[in-house]
Amino acid sequence: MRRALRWLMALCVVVATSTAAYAADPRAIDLRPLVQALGSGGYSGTEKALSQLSAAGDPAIVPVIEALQAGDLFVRKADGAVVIARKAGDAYTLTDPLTRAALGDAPAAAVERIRINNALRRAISASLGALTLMSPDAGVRRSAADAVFKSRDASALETLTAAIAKEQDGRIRAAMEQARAAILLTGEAASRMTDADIQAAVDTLAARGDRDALVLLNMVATSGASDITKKSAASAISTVEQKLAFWAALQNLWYGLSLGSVLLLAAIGLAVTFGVMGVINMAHGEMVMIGAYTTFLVQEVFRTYAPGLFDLSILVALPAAFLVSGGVGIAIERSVIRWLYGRPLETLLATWGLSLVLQQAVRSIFGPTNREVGAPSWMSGAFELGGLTITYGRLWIVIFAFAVFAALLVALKRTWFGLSIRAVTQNRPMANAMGIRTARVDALTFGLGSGIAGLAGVALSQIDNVSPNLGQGYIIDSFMVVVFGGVGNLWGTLVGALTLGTINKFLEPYAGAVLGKILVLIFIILFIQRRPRGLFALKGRAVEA
Amino acid sequence: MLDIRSLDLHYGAAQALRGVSMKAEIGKVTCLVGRNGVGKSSLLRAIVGLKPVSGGSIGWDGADVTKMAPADRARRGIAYVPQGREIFPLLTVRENLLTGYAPLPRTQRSIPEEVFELFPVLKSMLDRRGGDLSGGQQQQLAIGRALVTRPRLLVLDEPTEGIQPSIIKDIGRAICYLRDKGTMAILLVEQYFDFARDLADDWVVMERGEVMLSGPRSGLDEQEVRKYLTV
Amino acid sequence: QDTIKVGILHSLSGTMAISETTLKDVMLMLIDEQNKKGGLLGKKLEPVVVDPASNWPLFAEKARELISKDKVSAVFGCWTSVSRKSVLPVFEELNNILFYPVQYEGEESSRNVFYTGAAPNQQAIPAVDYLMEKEQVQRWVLAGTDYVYPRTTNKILEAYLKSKGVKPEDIMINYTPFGHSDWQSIVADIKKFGSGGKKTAVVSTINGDANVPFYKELGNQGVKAEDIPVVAFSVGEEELAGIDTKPLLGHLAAWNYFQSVETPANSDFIKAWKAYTKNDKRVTNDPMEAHYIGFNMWVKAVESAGTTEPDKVIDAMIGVSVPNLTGGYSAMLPNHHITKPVLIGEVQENGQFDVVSKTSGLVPGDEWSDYLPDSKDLIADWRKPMSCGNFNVKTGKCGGKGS
Amino acid sequence: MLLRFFLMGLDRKAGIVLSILAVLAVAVPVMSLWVPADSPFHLSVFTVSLLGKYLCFALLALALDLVWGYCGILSLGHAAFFALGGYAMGMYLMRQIGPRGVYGNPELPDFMVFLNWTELPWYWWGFDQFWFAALMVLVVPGALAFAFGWFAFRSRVTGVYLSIITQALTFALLLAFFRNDMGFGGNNGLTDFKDILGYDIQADTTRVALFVATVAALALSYMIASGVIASKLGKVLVALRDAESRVRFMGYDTESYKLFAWTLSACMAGVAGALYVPQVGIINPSEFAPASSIEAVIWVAVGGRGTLAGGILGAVLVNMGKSYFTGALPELWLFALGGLFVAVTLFLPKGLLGLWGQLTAKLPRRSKATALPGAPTATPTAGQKGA
Amino acid sequence: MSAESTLLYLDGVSVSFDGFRALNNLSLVMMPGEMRAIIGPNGAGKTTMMDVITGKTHPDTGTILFEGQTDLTRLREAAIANLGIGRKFQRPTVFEPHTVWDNLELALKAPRRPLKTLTYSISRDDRARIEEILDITRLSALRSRQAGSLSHGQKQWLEIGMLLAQDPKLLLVDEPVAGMTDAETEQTAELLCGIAGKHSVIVVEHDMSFVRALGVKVTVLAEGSVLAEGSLDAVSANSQVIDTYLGR
Ligand SMILES: Nc1ncnc2c1ncn2[C@@H]1O[C@H](COP(=O)(O)OP(=O)(O)OP(=O)(O)O)[C@@H](O)[C@H]1O
Ligand SMILES: Nc1ncnc2c1ncn2[C@@H]1O[C@H](COP(=O)(O)OP(=O)(O)OP(=O)(O)O)[C@@H](O)[C@H]1O
Ligand SMILES: NC(N)=O
Ligand SMILES: [Mg+2]
Ligand SMILES: [Mg+2]
Repeated sequence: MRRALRWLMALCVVVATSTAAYAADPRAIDLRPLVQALGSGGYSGTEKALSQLSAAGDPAIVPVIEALQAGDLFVRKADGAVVIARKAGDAYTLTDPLTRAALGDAPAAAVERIRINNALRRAISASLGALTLMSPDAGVRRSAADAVFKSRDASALETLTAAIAKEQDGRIRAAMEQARAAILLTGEAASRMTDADIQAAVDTLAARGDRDALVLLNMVATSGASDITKKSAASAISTVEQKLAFWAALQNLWYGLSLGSVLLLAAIGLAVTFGVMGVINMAHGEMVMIGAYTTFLVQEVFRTYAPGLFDLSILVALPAAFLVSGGVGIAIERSVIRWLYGRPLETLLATWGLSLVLQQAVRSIFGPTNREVGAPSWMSGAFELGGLTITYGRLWIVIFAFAVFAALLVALKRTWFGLSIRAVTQNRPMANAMGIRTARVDALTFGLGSGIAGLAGVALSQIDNVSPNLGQGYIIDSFMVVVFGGVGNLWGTLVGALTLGTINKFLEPYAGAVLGKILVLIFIILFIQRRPRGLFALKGRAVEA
Repeated sequence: MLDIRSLDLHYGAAQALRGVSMKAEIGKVTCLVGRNGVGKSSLLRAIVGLKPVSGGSIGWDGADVTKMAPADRARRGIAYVPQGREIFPLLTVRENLLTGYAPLPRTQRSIPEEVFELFPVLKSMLDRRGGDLSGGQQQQLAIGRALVTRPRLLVLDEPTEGIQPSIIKDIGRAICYLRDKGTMAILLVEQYFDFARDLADDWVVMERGEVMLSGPRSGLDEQEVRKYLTV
Repeated sequence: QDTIKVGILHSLSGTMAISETTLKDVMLMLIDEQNKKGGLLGKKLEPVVVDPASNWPLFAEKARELISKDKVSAVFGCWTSVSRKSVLPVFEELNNILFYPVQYEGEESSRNVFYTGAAPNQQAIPAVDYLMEKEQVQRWVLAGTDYVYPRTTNKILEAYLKSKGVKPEDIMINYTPFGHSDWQSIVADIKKFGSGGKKTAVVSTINGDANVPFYKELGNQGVKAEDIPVVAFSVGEEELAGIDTKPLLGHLAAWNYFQSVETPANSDFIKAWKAYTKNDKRVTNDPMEAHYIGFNMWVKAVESAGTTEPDKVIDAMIGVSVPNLTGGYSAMLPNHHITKPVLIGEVQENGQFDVVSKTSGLVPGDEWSDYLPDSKDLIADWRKPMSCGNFNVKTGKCGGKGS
Repeated sequence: MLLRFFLMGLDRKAGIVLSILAVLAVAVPVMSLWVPADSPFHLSVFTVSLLGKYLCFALLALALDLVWGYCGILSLGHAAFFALGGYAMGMYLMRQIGPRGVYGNPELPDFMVFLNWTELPWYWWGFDQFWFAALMVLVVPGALAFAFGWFAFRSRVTGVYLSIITQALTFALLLAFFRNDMGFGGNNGLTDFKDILGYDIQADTTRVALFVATVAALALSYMIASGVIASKLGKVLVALRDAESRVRFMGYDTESYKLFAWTLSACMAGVAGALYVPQVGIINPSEFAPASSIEAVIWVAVGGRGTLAGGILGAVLVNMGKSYFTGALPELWLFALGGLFVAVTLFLPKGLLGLWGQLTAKLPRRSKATALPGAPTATPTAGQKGA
Repeated sequence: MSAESTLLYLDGVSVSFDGFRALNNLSLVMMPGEMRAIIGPNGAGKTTMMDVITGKTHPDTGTILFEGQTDLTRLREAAIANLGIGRKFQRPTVFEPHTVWDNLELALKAPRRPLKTLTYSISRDDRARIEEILDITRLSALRSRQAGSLSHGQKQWLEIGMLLAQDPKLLLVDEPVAGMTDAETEQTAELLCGIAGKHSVIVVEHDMSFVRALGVKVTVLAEGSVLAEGSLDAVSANSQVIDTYLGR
């Protein structure tokens, strides 16, 4: 009777999961108690069960572990069964982790997530690495190799060796070989290796040539290996170190460029309102802030109405921020600034007042705390370029900053509007007498500068707080950049921003961030002594008179 | 025709023009003279709209432009060569000339050849900054810039100031030429009496913010005019 | 006079508004609730809100105004240590009471101040212990904003770590200015320091504003909690509300309270807070709980003293014990600090913390650190007859080294 | 000669300002110390300290107006001199604490003790002496200003370039003083002072005495400043404000002129800071914040740039407004203050004092004959001729 | 000629701006008490020459000696002015916020050091001198007017007055009669002739009747160097001068 029942159950399972890939494997049954054990005993219980599961080496458990990693693995409170649960409205849809059989819906209160902590996350990566070395997906194999390199899990050695033999893709094979070398050099395997094997491993790692390799090579150099291997490890170390130093300098340059681009973005709107128009625009930072809040609002709309298109939100936010900040700028110009031409110092007072008002207005509307602005997927993460780590967010900001700069340059130098702006700011009454509608030009110019500040706000929302204080953090730097570069010269702003960014980033490693910043400020003070009108000084009679 | 009636103008509490009336006709050069500080420049600034008036009216082309913005007056054909040149210092010479396009419809936007004929030096300096030019060169540029707008009322405030003799002669010839085209009224403020005398069709003489004499050259005695210019 | 006035001294503008405004709101809510319960000593409580505008001398001026002009019975306020230092002489001179709700560097005990936030031993030390035990961390990055709280905390931690056998070359200390926003190099340095083959963690005393860009950079450069966990002392639910937390999964914070703690008291509190602010998304955090505890202690002390007169209330405060929001009771100690549980939480995707460790009992706040040479002999005890904030147990005298 | 110098600056406006200050110096002590507390004429010591603070700001504004209003140097870093003066005084007050600090170390201030400093850094030497500290209140800001000005004016840094490097200067100092390593107490600054010249700093009489000292300093500075401005040197300053190179071609070494005014102004700002610190009880790096300097500029603009009294008036009014609004409208005061700044610029282009000038200038317009003073050859009959 | 006995000695002075040569190997000598008129086409370099002498512009090459020994190229503007070189600018520049009187007082010959000016009080002689200059420039009635509110011609006069007040050894006068009536032009010529003898004067002007009235040696500049030198009649007959400058 009992036997018959078991048969019946087995049959049911087979029938129910006949489409599932792993169902036919008889070992699936053996896994059940281990999977079940994931759900009990707290973190340590889960960890123990996990290590036993991965020791079984069965690819069938990959989905289970992935679910655990993603936080989709739950315990059904009623019977303690471990299930995969995915949120569907208010309830959860349950499936069997091994058989993938649908187990119906359950209310949120009926299931409890199997919690993981950092230790578990590490264990999960390691076991997934070992388990997915043979995956048909090249990307998965690649990250598996990296995971094994990191975990140096000796139990994966066998699989790894097999995988290397089968691997077609040269880059993945290299990664796997490096992982293998790492295991061989560090684990207890190291003691059983011949000099030649060690030498081969050292070469593999030297070819990898990064900081991780350096650590392993150092281990070899300080281990009980023979003198010859130690020597070759040492020479490998010095090569790697040289290479790393080179890349580090390049990396600093990139950081400088990227910080410079942020400064450029923050300053470039000011280069219009202050540099071109001569308005000491203390509300510039608030225009940036308004741009950032516009991004927030646009993203809220996307989150609410079209979460699937969230990646496009930034592209919509750009024009929106330009228009909103630009509109606010035009309103400010028409209501306040226009009465102050010819009294440039008083614009300082009025715009300072405006900046207080705008900050408080945003604080009243959006609250004083930070607002979340998300990064679209194409702006998240990083990629490696040689020895450089380049984050996508920063890369886009660099590109964006240069694009805005180029567009503004063309607008000011090559269009009739640009010519009118310059004429009006140089001699407002005369421009008016020439037939240029100065009121309109003034409003549009201030709007343009403010709109560009708004664009900067979109970019800065990606790397900084979106809070009412956002603008305050950039206003001083922006003025420094514009003045350092030479007021009224766009190229000066560009070169100024990049120079200050780069200097800052080269000083930071030696002096620290605080002292580095102080040194940059002192540099600016001294530099202005040498060139009292900035880097790209306007020359000629008109300015000197 | 420019028709000014009993114009008053104040700087703060001080009155610079009192009840000034005068006319300038198309096809004629009207010369406005008077000693330093009598209000000539003030009157011109009122005509082009750079200085609001406190009473009276300015009629141009049959319309009342008293309250109009300078840009709108420019669109109605009023061009101004100010005292002190007022070049856009950081614009190149070419760009300074291009600002004259503002009141023109797109089709007419070109620099008339006569500008370079009159002032050949500008042609060789197109890419230099206006502010770097010598005083006289700037004066030439200011006149050239006004001509680009194809004015029908050309208002010149001491255009010969600081200009070398040969070019003064050229400017004189140019003014004659422009007058003779018959499409333009020319209002000229000039201290250089001989130059003014050669050009003037009509005289207007000012003293202390008021018009003392006015009328066609035929109707006025030159000595009478000179009297107002001596110290 | 038929109301009891309570001063609220939190910045509503300037750089600190971002953190302090919430505390003003929570105080208004607590006072409101107390009034609904019938007030205190038969009188209604009346909040007096002022804005010291993140300006430290203005804090002192406003404190003076609250005490001598508005005649408040107690003040709840301050966030930064410098603001507390600025108002301290005022409270001592005019003999009033300040409740200070934020974790701080310690090294202080005033008769007129009640410290309801964490002392270093209630936050920093347990967090480091956790990392050492549970994550086997061997290398340490102590990253902080360059001001007194991080400096002192890091001094204490450095001494503590060395006492645990950590070598100096395994400790990296890094300071950044307020509002630092370009973290590229520092995060890269941390990665470099962490790739030395030893398990590395970052202990962050980075101040509020700089955290968002810091975590964004961590996320972008792919510093995962599994590899290099960051444990923060100034990052709570409010700060996380401004960041996309997906890349930050598993990074840690040490506090005495998390919104995610499931106790009936806490869920009532959260519900009340959301209702009061009419905003379902508002989060709660540790300093809010500190005010909750401090306010309830004050109410209890006033009730038992039967008066709001500061001297009496100060004396009545010691020993008062009220429920905290994490399921226990916090008591006011003679040193004017309180007992608190220490919780370690990991960042979750939803911007909340998942508590991964909690001290078994309550930790009493230690105002004078045992790890600083000049303060290890000092204690504070405001009970009579000692009544001293810096009693030297070696010399047996009050007044530090005691002349 | 000195007397003549002071008399030179004594015009009607100076008379008014000095009389008001004299009244304050007498009335405030009487009203706060001798008038009984329940009288409506009683001034609380809290109010006295508040007034004292405003007057310190007024002195800063006066100093700033001297360079901005009269030589056109828009300093966005004047708070640096103020703060340095404040630190010099703060160091003296710290040393006065002696063994009364929490650690009871007779030599070292508390913050040095808990950051494990073992001895007093050299730059703290001498600050236990009041005369030395008082000297440093003038010398430190003065020397910094002199050095900075000497380089900047020689190099002919002007206009916004000068403004921005003054801002860079104060910003750099801000960051430097933030650093605990600097030995000035880092962000917490210097605080918890006990006494000054042997008197309890919290005592009512001390507070009133500090107030009177502030009034005296302000009055003296005002006299010096207006003396300078009324002198020919003052005229040179005003001339070089708008046409510096023209002044140079006339043989005036404009650099020394600017340097003189700049250094004088920095010393005044230092004194203001030194008087401020004991009255507010704390000095911390945020006094160096660029925003503090900008605020000072705004007081001057609100009061009326280029009128010494305007700076004083602006500083007092704006700060009174700030004190009042932050208590009365804690959530909205920025709207009020920001709005005020915008309104002042739009409607009172010459500041509050300018308003007074505008009002008095408008009156005679109707009554007096509206004639220009006349062209060179004006004759009595010229006006009667008709055209 | 040896430089010793000269008041001003320019030799081989060249200046260029972004490749444009404004002065080209210019040489010029002035004797004490001499008055010289300089004419030349617009852009010839007349104003630039004055810039170079007064230290506003630094020459690329060349020597400039004052009183035979002082090398002006090494001195700053104020020092040069204090040697006794005064200048009137082509565009009148006066101190606009000051009254006419104060403008003259500032210009008046007196110690220029800050401490001296701080304690300066005006003497009877100084007062008389200013009155005299006001009289000469016919600005007496405008003495308490703000200089900024003067008309263009009035500013010209004020600037001439300031130059007189400085009482320099060498006066550099750039277009003094621009914007003046013919009668005023004559007066100015008389004024300058009266000054010459005791002082040396360099006048730049385009008004030929004025130059004629001065009746002094004329130097014609063109393209940055001397084209011709001699009496007005002599240079006016020079065909090159006629072509480039006077016109036909
Ligand atoms: N901006 C100003 N503010 C005050 N008064 C002024 C202003 N501009 C001119 N004036 C005064 O108005 C009067 C007329 O000046 P205006 O410039 O019109 O004279 P003008 O006839 O052009 O003289 P000139 O021949 O010298 O150019 C003069 O007395 C002058 O002082
Ligand atoms: N700073 C400068 N930058 C560029 N070019 C300059 C500069 N200064 C002078 N120049 C050029 O040098 C030449 C000489 O100018 P300068 O002003 O000396 O002429 P000028 O003889 O005084 O003429 P004018 O009679 O018209 O006043 C002009 O072509 C001018 O454009
Ligand atoms: N006490 C603090 N966090 O400043
Ligand atoms: Mg004129
Ligand atoms: Mg010239």
